[in-house]
Amino acid sequence: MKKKVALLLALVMIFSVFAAGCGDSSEEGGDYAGTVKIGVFEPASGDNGAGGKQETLGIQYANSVTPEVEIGGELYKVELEIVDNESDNAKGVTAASNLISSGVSVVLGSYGSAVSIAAGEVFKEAGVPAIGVTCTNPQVTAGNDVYFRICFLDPFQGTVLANYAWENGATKAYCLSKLGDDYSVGLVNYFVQAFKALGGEVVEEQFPNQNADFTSYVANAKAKGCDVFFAPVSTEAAALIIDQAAAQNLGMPMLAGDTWDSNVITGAAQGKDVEVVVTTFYQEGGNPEFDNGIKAWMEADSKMLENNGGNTDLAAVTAMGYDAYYVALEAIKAAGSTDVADVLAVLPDVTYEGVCGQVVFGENGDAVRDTAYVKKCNTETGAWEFVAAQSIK
Amino acid sequence: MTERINGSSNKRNMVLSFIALAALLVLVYVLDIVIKPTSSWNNLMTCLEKGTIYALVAVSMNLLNGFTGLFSLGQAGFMLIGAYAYAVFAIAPEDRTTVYQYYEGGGLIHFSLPHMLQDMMGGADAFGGAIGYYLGIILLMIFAGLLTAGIAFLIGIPVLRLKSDYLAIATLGFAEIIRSFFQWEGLGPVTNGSNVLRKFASYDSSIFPVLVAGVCIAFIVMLINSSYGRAFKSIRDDEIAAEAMGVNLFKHKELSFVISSFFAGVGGALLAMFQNNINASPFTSNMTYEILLIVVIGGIGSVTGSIIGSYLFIACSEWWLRGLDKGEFLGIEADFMTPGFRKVVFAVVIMGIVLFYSRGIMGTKEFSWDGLFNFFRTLPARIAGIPGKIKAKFSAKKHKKNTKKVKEAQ
Amino acid sequence: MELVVKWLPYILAGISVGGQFALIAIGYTMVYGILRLINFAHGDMFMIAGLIMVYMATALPLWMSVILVLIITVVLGCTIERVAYRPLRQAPRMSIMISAIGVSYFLQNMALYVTGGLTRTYPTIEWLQKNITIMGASTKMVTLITPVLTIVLVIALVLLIKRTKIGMAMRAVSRDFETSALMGIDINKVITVTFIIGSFLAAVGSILYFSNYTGIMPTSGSMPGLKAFVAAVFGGIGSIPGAVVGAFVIGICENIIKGLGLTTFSDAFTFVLLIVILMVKPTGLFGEKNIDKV
Amino acid sequence: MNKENVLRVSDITMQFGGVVAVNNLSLEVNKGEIIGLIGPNGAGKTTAFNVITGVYAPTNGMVELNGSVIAENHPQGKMKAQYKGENAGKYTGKTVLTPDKITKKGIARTFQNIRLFKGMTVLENVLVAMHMNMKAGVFGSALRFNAAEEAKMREEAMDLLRMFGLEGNKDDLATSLPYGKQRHLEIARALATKPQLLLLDEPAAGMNPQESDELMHLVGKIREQFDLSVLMIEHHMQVIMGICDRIYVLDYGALIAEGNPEEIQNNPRVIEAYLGVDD
Repeated sequence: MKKKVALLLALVMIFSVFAAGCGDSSEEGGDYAGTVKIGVFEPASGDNGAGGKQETLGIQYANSVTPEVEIGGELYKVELEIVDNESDNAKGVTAASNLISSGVSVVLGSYGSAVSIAAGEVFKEAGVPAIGVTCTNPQVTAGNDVYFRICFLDPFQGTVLANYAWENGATKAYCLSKLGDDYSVGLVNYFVQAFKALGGEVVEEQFPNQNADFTSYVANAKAKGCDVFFAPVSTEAAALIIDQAAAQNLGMPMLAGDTWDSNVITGAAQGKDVEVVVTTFYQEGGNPEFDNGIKAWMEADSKMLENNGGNTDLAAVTAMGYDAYYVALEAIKAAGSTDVADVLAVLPDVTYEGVCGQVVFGENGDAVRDTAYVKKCNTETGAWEFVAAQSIK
Repeated sequence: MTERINGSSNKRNMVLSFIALAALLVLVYVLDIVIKPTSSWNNLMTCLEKGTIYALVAVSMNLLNGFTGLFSLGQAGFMLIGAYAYAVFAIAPEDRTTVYQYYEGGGLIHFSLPHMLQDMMGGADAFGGAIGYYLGIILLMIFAGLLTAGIAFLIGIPVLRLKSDYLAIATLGFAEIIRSFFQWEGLGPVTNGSNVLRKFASYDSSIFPVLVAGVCIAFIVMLINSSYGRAFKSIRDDEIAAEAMGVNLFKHKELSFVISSFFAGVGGALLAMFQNNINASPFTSNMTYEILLIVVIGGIGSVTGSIIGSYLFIACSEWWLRGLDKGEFLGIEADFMTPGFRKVVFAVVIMGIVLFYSRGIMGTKEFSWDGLFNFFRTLPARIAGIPGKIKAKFSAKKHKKNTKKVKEAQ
Repeated sequence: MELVVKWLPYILAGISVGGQFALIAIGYTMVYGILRLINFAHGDMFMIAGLIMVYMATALPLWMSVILVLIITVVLGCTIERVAYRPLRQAPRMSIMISAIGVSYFLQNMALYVTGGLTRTYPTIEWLQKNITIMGASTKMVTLITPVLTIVLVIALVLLIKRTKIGMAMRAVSRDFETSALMGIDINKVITVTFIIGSFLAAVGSILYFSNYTGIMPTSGSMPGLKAFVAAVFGGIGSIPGAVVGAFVIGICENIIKGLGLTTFSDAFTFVLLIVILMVKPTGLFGEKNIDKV
Repeated sequence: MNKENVLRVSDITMQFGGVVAVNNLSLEVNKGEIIGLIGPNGAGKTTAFNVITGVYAPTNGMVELNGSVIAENHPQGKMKAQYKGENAGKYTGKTVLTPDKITKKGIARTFQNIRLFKGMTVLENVLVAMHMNMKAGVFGSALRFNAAEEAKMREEAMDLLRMFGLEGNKDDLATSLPYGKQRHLEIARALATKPQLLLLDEPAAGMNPQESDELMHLVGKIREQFDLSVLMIEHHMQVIMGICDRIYVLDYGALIAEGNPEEIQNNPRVIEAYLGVDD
């Protein structure tokens, strides 16, 4: 009995090795000279699953619009190689090397800075260029020659948010971040720096992983007499916070960064007595052609609609994903090759005019961005309302 | 399991083992050079490295659970200590301001043992420098192990007086406490709080983790086969009888716990190097459960089993079954294969093993050359015997049916 | 007075979450009392109960979903016992515990697959989620309902155990498994009933808990599960009133700790409490001492 | 009584909650003696063994080995009010050695319901009992710096196995042995701890007359060869009467008789305890 099972296991092993080996020689379409692979390194599960899926949607849409690229005068098919990094630093590393070994020319992602930082070393070692879509932590690109990014950075975003809070009369801010989460800890840190510089006071607290009970945090914010609630945490926790804040009558505006620009948040806030303000990369309606196109595309595919959370409200990360795909295509075109080294060599000089504004890589491979959009949730309609475009000099 | 004191075959087996090990190391070395990160075979290297590291941790857990009978669920916590103890002292001073970006002056600690020894022994380009670098890494790993062992010693004093399931839950609790402690902002200047530690010294050849884990596992095996190992096993089999035979329960449990934690700490340090970054959040009880399941798959009480189980587990979860998430597996394409399906299949397989095959792959047996030769020697006979066996089974079934019929008739 | 106003929100939250933990903890404590098994999958079953509600409510009216959730969770609980625990009853303690961990792993991964890794929002039960104000502290109705419902259910359960024949059988089995079997008690029936009660209470707990904290993730069950288990140990495993007291203590202490600003350690506290109680009084508050037979 | 005293048990009472399992038991074992401890089922014989070997701390009383105290206790805490035994004020100290320490001091035992290490081989079972006397530390042992010592241990263990006719089974799993051999292995294992006093808990249980006869001779041989004393619980009267120098009789936890086999056989209280009284 035992031997038979062992034999079976061995057979399975051999088969799967074959499967893995053969998987690479995917059939080449008749019209194309070859295939070029773009890696999508995004979470589809874990804390950042929802955001990761929305970001992937933008990339997938872009791929459906432009599924081919011209390299050296020949037409190549663009294939997406999507891998789930599970929002987990440890799993992310192996997911990244899995992606690299499938022969991608460039990688896009990830939503969530921590995983990007973790996988950065893997990409660096392999010399595979990566383009961060919405990972805003400075550490992603700092000291890493292969990591580029098309979004703004936390020091910028934190300052914008602090300025906004200060200008709207807040003097004492309650800042909540999640233990072990680079993104929220980082953004809170920059917010606190900027807010203190303006003369404000802050109360900082952290909640542990898997925490669902935020009532005490809300109570703390009220008890300490804060007048703005800054909680740039993942949408999963955010939905719970908004719900409990409403139940306890928080009575101060809630402020967050780009992660909260999601229909998860508007869904949670709809019909409740809360005030939610976010900064983000893209304002829905900024490019009607893109908006309508992607909405129609999502409506046509129930799976995609499901990945977007069941409706067609656009998240900024989706638009950013869309832009990132085209930046990658530009790079491949400019390189005239699918080789990672060639793509990496031309990537710093690539420019692209996307739906979220112009992408020009500057210092460290970070895009030069000086504008963030401030949006407020209309709790009656459950939609975002444009407040202002903020920039700092 | 049994050590036979048999001069000639013993010597032959030793020679065979050395040859096999040397061949393995050469193979790893060659593979490491041949396989580029962008090659589709790089998955093999990833699984080899991670599998080796998990093998070490699984064997160390098996020392506790399988050989000493202590159902401890604190392994992830101990790995965390080891990983941090290593990483904190291996970040080059010039990188500290970037890594400890939120702390003034790049945190509290301002040296890196590997980089220091590298400079002392001739710098980055010299051969001596490389030796110094690796010497620093090894010393730091020993430090990581010792620190982990020390903390385990302290935890063990209260915890090891508890009985089976209480012990499990208490160690689980300690692992969680360790995790929140390492994430605490107050320790931030040392541990970087919630943020990732990275840019620390790491190995650059896959041969390093294989060597280190190999030496560690060899030590554990020798320990298990020593008088102390027998004392551990006696505690596992019958605490009261063991005590009546003069085995000091607490001392030996503590010993096993501390040694197991030492290697979990070393494993944590290796894992940190493998990942090139470390933070506390993935070291949850789920990680401990995964290691426990590896031990179960391999066979509780078998070192060989833990090693095989670890490679199988890692290869399945990181490589072979990934197709299940992408909608294409072994040429089968299906709509229900969406992200997460891989894990469901995996969980079903594991439940199957736990329920129907609870002895795991190896049971409590170990690999031995004699066993291997025996297997091949008797293989033809057994294959020849299969038809007969099937026949026998078939006729037995028939017989059962017939008797049933007869009974019914009566 | 000022003190009361300041601490009331925390205590309310603590009582509410404590009541929900209590309902889960009873499942742990009863199963442990009879099978000497830490049912690691219990917390995940609680999460699954929440997910079932999410999917039911999309198609069915709310009252029908609630009833179905209770029934399906009970069936699931019994199935798990039947499939994963019963075959291993003669096996070593460790095997059955590993099986429990395996079931937990399976349930979590199943949930991950079904939900696609996304947080699901719990359907709104208007009555439970409506806002109320107590002495200036605003909270949800469920906060008040939970402790009341918990106490009522516990009293009913204690009566069931003290007064009915099956209750007597349960007490006998938890005292001495083998002798009870020899005395003609149907052990399987007793265990099934235990799982029915445990799963039922977990399902009720999940409705209350997720009405309060409305997001469900595949891992949503593990932390409440662990804490409820600690509560059961704290109160003395096998003791139902003990589990309830333990759950309230943990719920309230945790929120007070958060209120003191020591938020980083609110989870760690639970485990510190566990270890302290295990060191000082391993049998818990209301547990009974067992003597090993040699 | 000028003989050298090995074990002295004084006024031992063992009470579990309100149940008195052993009541005010005193007994002595002198050097070289084989002593029997008999009594009906539930008389508290095994409990007395468990007190002597340190598994239970006595509620009251004292146990001495070669004149040094290995257990001493008096009713404390809650037990103070519940205590039903005698000599309540006699002892004041508290010494509770753990079983392994007592074994190290020279008392070895076997178990009524055989407790061999089931995952280990016959040889390993015996080797475990030698572990406590090993000089090498954990590293020395793991890295085989003590090869000579280990070889000597194996040698000695094999000698013991040979004595019990188990040398052919040395690599078998202990639990795969037939019942009688398992009993022998238990004794061999106990001897491997190099005891001065050997406690045998029903060594002849489940044996036929011929086997128990052999056992009886074996026990005698052990006494000679290992220069030790034996205290044994046994139900086979021909074994007890045939081999013991003196016998203690327990009933309901209390000592009811003491003497040589002949005296015991004719003691009316013993007969009454075993056969009951006709009303």
